[in-house]
Amino acid sequence: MGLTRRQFLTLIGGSTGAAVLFQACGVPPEELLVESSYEMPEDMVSGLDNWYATTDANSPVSNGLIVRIMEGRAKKIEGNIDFPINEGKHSAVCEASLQSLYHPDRIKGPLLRVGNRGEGKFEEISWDNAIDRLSSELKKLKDSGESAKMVFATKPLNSQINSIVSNFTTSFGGNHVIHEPLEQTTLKNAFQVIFGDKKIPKFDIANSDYILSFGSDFLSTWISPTEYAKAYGQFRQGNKTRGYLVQVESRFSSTAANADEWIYTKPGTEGILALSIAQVIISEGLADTQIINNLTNNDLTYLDQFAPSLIASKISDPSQNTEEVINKITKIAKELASHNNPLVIGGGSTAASTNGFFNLKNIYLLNYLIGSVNNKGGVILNPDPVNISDLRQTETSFSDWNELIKKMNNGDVKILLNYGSDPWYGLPDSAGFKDAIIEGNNGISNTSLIVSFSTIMDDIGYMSDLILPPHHFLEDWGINTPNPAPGHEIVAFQQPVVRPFFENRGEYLGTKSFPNILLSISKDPNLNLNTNFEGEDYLSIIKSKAKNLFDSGKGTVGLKNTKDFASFESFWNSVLQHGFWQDTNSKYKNKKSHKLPQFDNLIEEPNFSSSENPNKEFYLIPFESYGLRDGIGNSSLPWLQALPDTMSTAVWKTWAEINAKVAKDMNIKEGDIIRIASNFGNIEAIAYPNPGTPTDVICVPLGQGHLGGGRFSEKRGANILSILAPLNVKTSGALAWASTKVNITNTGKWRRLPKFENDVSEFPTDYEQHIIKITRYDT
Amino acid sequence: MQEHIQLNQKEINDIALSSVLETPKWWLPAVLISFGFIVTGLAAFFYMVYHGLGVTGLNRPVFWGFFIVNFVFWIGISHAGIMISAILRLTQAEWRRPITRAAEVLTVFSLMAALHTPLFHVGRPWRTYWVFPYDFSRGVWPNVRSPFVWDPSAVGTYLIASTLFVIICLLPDLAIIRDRTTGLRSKIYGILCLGWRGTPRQWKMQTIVGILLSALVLPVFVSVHSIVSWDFAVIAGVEGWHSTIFAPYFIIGAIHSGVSAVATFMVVMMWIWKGNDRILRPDHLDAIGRLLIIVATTWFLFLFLEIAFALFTLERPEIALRELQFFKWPFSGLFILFLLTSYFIPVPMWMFKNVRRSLPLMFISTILVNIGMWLERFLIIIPSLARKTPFAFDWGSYTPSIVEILIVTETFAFVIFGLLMFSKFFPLIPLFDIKEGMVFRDEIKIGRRTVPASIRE
Amino acid sequence: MIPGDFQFSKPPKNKLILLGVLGSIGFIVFAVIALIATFHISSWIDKPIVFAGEAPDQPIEFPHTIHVQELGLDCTFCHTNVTKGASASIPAVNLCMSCHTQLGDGSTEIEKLREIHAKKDVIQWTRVHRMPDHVRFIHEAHVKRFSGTRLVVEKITDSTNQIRLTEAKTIKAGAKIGETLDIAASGTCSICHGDVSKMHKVEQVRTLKMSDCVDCHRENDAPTDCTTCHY
Amino acid sequence: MANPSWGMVIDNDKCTGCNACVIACQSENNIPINEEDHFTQRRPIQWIRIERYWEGEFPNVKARFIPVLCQHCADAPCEPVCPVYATYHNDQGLNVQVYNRCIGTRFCANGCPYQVRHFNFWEPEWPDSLENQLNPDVTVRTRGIMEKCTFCVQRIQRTKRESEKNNTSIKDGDRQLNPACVNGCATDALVFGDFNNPESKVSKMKKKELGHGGHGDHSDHDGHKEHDEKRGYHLLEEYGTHPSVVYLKKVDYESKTVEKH
Repeated sequence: MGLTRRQFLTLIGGSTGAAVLFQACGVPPEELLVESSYEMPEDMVSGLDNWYATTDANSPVSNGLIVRIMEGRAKKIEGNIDFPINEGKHSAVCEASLQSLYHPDRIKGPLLRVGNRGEGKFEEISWDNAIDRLSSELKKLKDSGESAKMVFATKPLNSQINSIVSNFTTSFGGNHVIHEPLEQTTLKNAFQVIFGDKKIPKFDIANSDYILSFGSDFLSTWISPTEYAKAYGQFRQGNKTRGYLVQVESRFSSTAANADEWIYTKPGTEGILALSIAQVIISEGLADTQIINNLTNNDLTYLDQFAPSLIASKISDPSQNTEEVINKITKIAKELASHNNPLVIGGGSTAASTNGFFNLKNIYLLNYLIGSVNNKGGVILNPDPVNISDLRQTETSFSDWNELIKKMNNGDVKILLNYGSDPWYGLPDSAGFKDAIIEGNNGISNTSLIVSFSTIMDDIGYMSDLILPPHHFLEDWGINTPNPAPGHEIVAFQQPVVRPFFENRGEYLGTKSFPNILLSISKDPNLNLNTNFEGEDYLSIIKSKAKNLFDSGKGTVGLKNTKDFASFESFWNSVLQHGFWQDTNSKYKNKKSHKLPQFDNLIEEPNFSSSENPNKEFYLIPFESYGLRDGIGNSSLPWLQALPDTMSTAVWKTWAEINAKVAKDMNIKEGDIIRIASNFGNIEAIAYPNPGTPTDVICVPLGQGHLGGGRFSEKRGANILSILAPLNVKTSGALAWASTKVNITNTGKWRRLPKFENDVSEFPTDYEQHIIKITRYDT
Repeated sequence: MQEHIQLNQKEINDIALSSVLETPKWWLPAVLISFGFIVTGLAAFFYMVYHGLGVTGLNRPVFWGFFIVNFVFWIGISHAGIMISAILRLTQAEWRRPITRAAEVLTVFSLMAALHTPLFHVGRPWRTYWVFPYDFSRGVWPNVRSPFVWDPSAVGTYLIASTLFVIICLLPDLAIIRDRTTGLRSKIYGILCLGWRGTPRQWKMQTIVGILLSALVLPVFVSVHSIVSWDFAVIAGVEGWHSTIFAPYFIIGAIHSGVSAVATFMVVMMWIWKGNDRILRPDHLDAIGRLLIIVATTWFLFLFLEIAFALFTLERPEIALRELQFFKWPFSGLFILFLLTSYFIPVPMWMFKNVRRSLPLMFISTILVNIGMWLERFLIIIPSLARKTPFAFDWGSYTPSIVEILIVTETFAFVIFGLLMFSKFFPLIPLFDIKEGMVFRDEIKIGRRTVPASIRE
Repeated sequence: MIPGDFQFSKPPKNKLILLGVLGSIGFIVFAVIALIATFHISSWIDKPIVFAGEAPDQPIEFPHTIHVQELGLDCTFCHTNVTKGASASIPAVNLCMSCHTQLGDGSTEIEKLREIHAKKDVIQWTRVHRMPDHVRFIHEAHVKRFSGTRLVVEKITDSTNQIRLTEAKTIKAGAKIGETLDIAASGTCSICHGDVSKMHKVEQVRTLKMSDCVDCHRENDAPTDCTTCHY
Repeated sequence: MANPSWGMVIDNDKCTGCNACVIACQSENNIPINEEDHFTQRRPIQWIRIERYWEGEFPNVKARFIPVLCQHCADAPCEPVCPVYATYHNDQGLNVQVYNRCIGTRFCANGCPYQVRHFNFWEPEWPDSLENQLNPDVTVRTRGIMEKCTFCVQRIQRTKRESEKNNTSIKDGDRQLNPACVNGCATDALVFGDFNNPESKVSKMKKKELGHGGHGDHSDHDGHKEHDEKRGYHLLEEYGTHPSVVYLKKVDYESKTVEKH
């Protein structure tokens, strides 16, 4: 027959009616071709898949990951089962990093600003050109003797990258600063004071039988949620007795929802509650006398002003029954003291009121009072990491940024480099960073060059003059000492599991490894930098670190001892295969020098910024949702944008949690767009009334309101960080992000809140009531 | 009581054939307008096929919407034809004679409208043929447990039977037209009437076929709407659907809406064809009105029973559904409208003889019934799905989109278009039947009064 | 029954019969054409092949005849993955060049190949055998199932898509009915792909429609559960 | 050996409602991106979802989380109503959805009391390079068809193939076998395995928590029993669907202060 299928198709396609139908069933043109590749590497064979172990060395908590590679593309990310921190589990954020690798708006090559700053107009330039521009600017600065006017901002990094950046910056003479919207400076300062060490300890949730948690939403976002959630599973049903979880928080977070008991306190008064619990324990003599004496200056009436009856009304909502609160506090104190393996943790919004340090200090001191430090089911301190990579040594707090912004306005910052952080998005408007970048003191910004190492056009990238896109973490090498460690030393390795996605764009375009960019600049003879890197390129630095590990002869890789490896090569291969090295024998050693502090015996009240109408004001509590977290990087990924929030199931937008009864009184219903106004600005958000939010609190998630970030995050929702008051936490200088008070007005506009839960007029309850209730009695 | 109007055969022929032999002025515009709606509807359909069902208002709990409502509605309307022709023929109700043709034709076109609605409804219309047992190679056959496989067979059988009915009754009339036209038209009618010459044998066969078909089609008549009701009733998971009385409830509802539609159609015929009032007389409407009172009241009993049975168990999801159906806006408004239009307004109206014999009032009341019955299907399907599961988390609601409305309009336009086209080429009043009625015409005595035989039942 | 209504005369009998016969034949022809057309169009829509014997042109003419028949290369020499995974894999340009750096000077087709290799380019072959996205066909499982099986030659027909014939042909030219044969590993390919060694241009010999797969599965007691291929 | 009967045990007491399973599922099964409009139109596709229920009001408020996915019922209401056999029960206890057979009547979606069937109202789209992440083992669905949780049948098939190749039996709790959600669940609230294998973890849990291995009757449950009460139940047991997913009840305490109300 002389008619081929293609002709047949054309014939049929002639009629339009059929064309509509066949459009749905036709063979896509790309499937009519099959490709012979130039070479066929092992992982390129179609139909075969491989799993490679790696980690995300750039994220604050490195989870061991395995990545499924098929035909040269990463297909799926799962947890590394052997990795002692996440034990085969992974969070939504890890899983979704696939989308940042293949993001349609990922920056494909170096970009140079062509329009005005902030206009968002860029043109592509070659890498040589881009690096030349940067190094010549640096040289100009150095030649004029103003090296100190270079600032390198990064997100908090535990990895080798941190030391490379620090090394680079120091040898140039500039400043390395850290930015993180919800910083943990206060928490670490508290650890320093109480445990004598800034490292985050391991919280042995799995073996605990009673957890008292203050403000830390550890099941969804706080520090290392995957690890904690894994342990929580054990805590609930894995042990002989089911653990009991008490959550003290000003917001009904997902941890509060999962807790057996949720206690609401006014924001910032958690420390007072902790002291009250301590008072009960001490006055009833439920703890070891020696410890009590150490903590209270041998004075049993030391904390008497914190007796539950005296502080109950101070910490609770007026609608709550004071007597009930007193009973609750007493009950918790007694239970805490009577359990074998209790644990007290705190953080989150607790640390973010102006008295955050006071709160955290007294909260964590409870651990000493009940004797759960370095005990099973308690706070387990981590050993010092092996000396191969600098832990997050660089620390800057919000007050440092205030100084920096002042400098920027005065023209003392000429070059701002940025990697991974986004101060444009993450700093409150009131801090003045935005003005400093756009206007400065005299209408023209004094910061002449902003360089951003962004994979995607994020907000700071939008404002940059030069964008140098780095590799994705799945395309690059890396090494990391996780913080918190799992109670012993561990080093996680990151290897490129896929070829750089844009490598076929040619030699002069595409992405480059971020550390390698710095290394190549540092080698510029004109700059004459005195760096002391242990290798020519990033890989050789990492290898030299691995060599150190191999030479130390300690620890294991997989099931094999480091000692037993015949050569470094076999050690290196095994490390890459398993993704990490660890030394389970290295435990925390008691430091003699550390002196335990005492409980504060003066009430330190939190300060709040006032709002326009003090009679109708709410406490504003920004929070991280499980998917978007602080919104830097994550909000550009459609999976995370579309991931229902735990409590509200809301997606894609900025919503405001408000108590249902209060909302009804204010005539606000779901979907009403409300204006949230502090003295420092206002934003609009969609109201989500619910029965769980406390009556005097408004909770708004972070993550939206970006200038840039690609098609999925641009101009979507509002940025709650922008209206925060520029208050500091006392002593630590961190941003007190939970100490703003706001007024709420209904704008009269309405739009359907995009959320997974369908629309129901009343709040759904589980009518089947598949819950086993156990009556507890006071002990 | 109305007197007999004795018509001679020429008068009957003139009146009944006027629509065929002459074209009224309004005919062409009416055809064009309805055709315009059909084209718009089909365009909307192709738009929907191209973009996916996302262009409708359907969503996660409410997977069935206007299309299924409309499907059930047209199946319901189609029950008029058999009710009027078959049942009344078997029960020898004389007053049926002038309206049988109209009822049967309405049945055929509404069935066609109903049959192409599922095509709009499914996600991949180009694959709909898979519900027919045709697949000889893959060995994958339709699932005979599914009511969606029963539906096409039942409705298909019903369509074939009704079409046969129409054709059988048309034969003598076509022969009359054949003999009153010339040229090509005459030839075409000649072919269509299958060589009818009015011999006694032909008359005998035609009568026997009519009676046989009436008897044979009755089980189909019962099965069609029963099966449609099982589209819903087989699903245990949907409150408000899993009811054992759905089959008779749906059938009686179908008769309610179908007979009302025939009455509406009759009134329209009486209005637009002059002289019709000498054949289609108010006493026919009177008779239909009385029949409707019975049907409507029976139907209302079923409605009451359905709700009573459902609430009897006092299950939480069921109560939630009824709460939505009866008390929550907009369903509460629709429910009140439904009760008023389908029962509480028309039935009291029909109680009065003056109303039953008044064309405008009958027109309004029967149209109301069909609005009400459309709403009934809507109120059965949508709220039940909106409160489908006991998981309150997943409850939802539904608003139709413009595309759905256009496509639903298309089915109405299709039926009107079909009737218009039919009326142009075939007599809507069965000549032979009326003549037969003249022959059988009788007056009977009820007590002291002598009444026309047309209401003798 | 009303005289005067109808004035039609009786037509001649032979005319009636003629009309009836013509009418019935016409109806049957229409029905058959409609059925066939429906079946063909519907089955064609997303299927790989409509008419057998369609051999597309390739960017580089690759004669399987030379490579398989004359040089005696095994299928798995180039399609390496066929015994390991789902896909049979198309050989990389490098593999071709492992021979053709030396062999085949002067052929225009080989010059094309060398040019592509020099540019480190890829070859875009026109696909001959295509499974739609909703079908998971695992080469490895099929090769494993058929290699080493014994079968009795039952019938020999001319049609190329008769499974037993192609098997027989591959194994032994001129096999007789009733003869028992073993299928070698490389022989299994021709069960579906036909005798590629004799093809100058590769063509599809089996329809590879679902019925084709299902028939073979039934014949060989392979699972016919939908999830075997569709998920 | 008897055919496997795949099933899952979900411990509501461990579920924190974090939604990690949702992303794991989306990544494994080529689920189209749920755009904002899809949520406002109430058409997002999530094969597994976390239902959140409120209990009480502030300050004595609680929230419950129930992960809901296809229950792979032994007597599935969705199966008999499909006119074309696009959904049926296979010999491994899976409720199969054959995408290429589905014509989109959505009858099954009405039949399913768990609301776990999702319809592709729009043609699924992955902008540009995002297509690179698509799993080649899973069919990309077109508009107009139903889809739902398959217990990651592609993983089951692959593991089965591998084990046949190596002449080994399928290991219980094999991560290659587990559905993506099970691997992703940080708290191990989801456990997957073969109910026909008495040694498997799910069988043991079912036996312990549901008792007599069958479909338990908890109609007499009055809500005030001891902790050692069996926790197992089936979701919407009253519909008689005999699901392959066993839920374990949440344990909750009633403290004295709450009792006063």
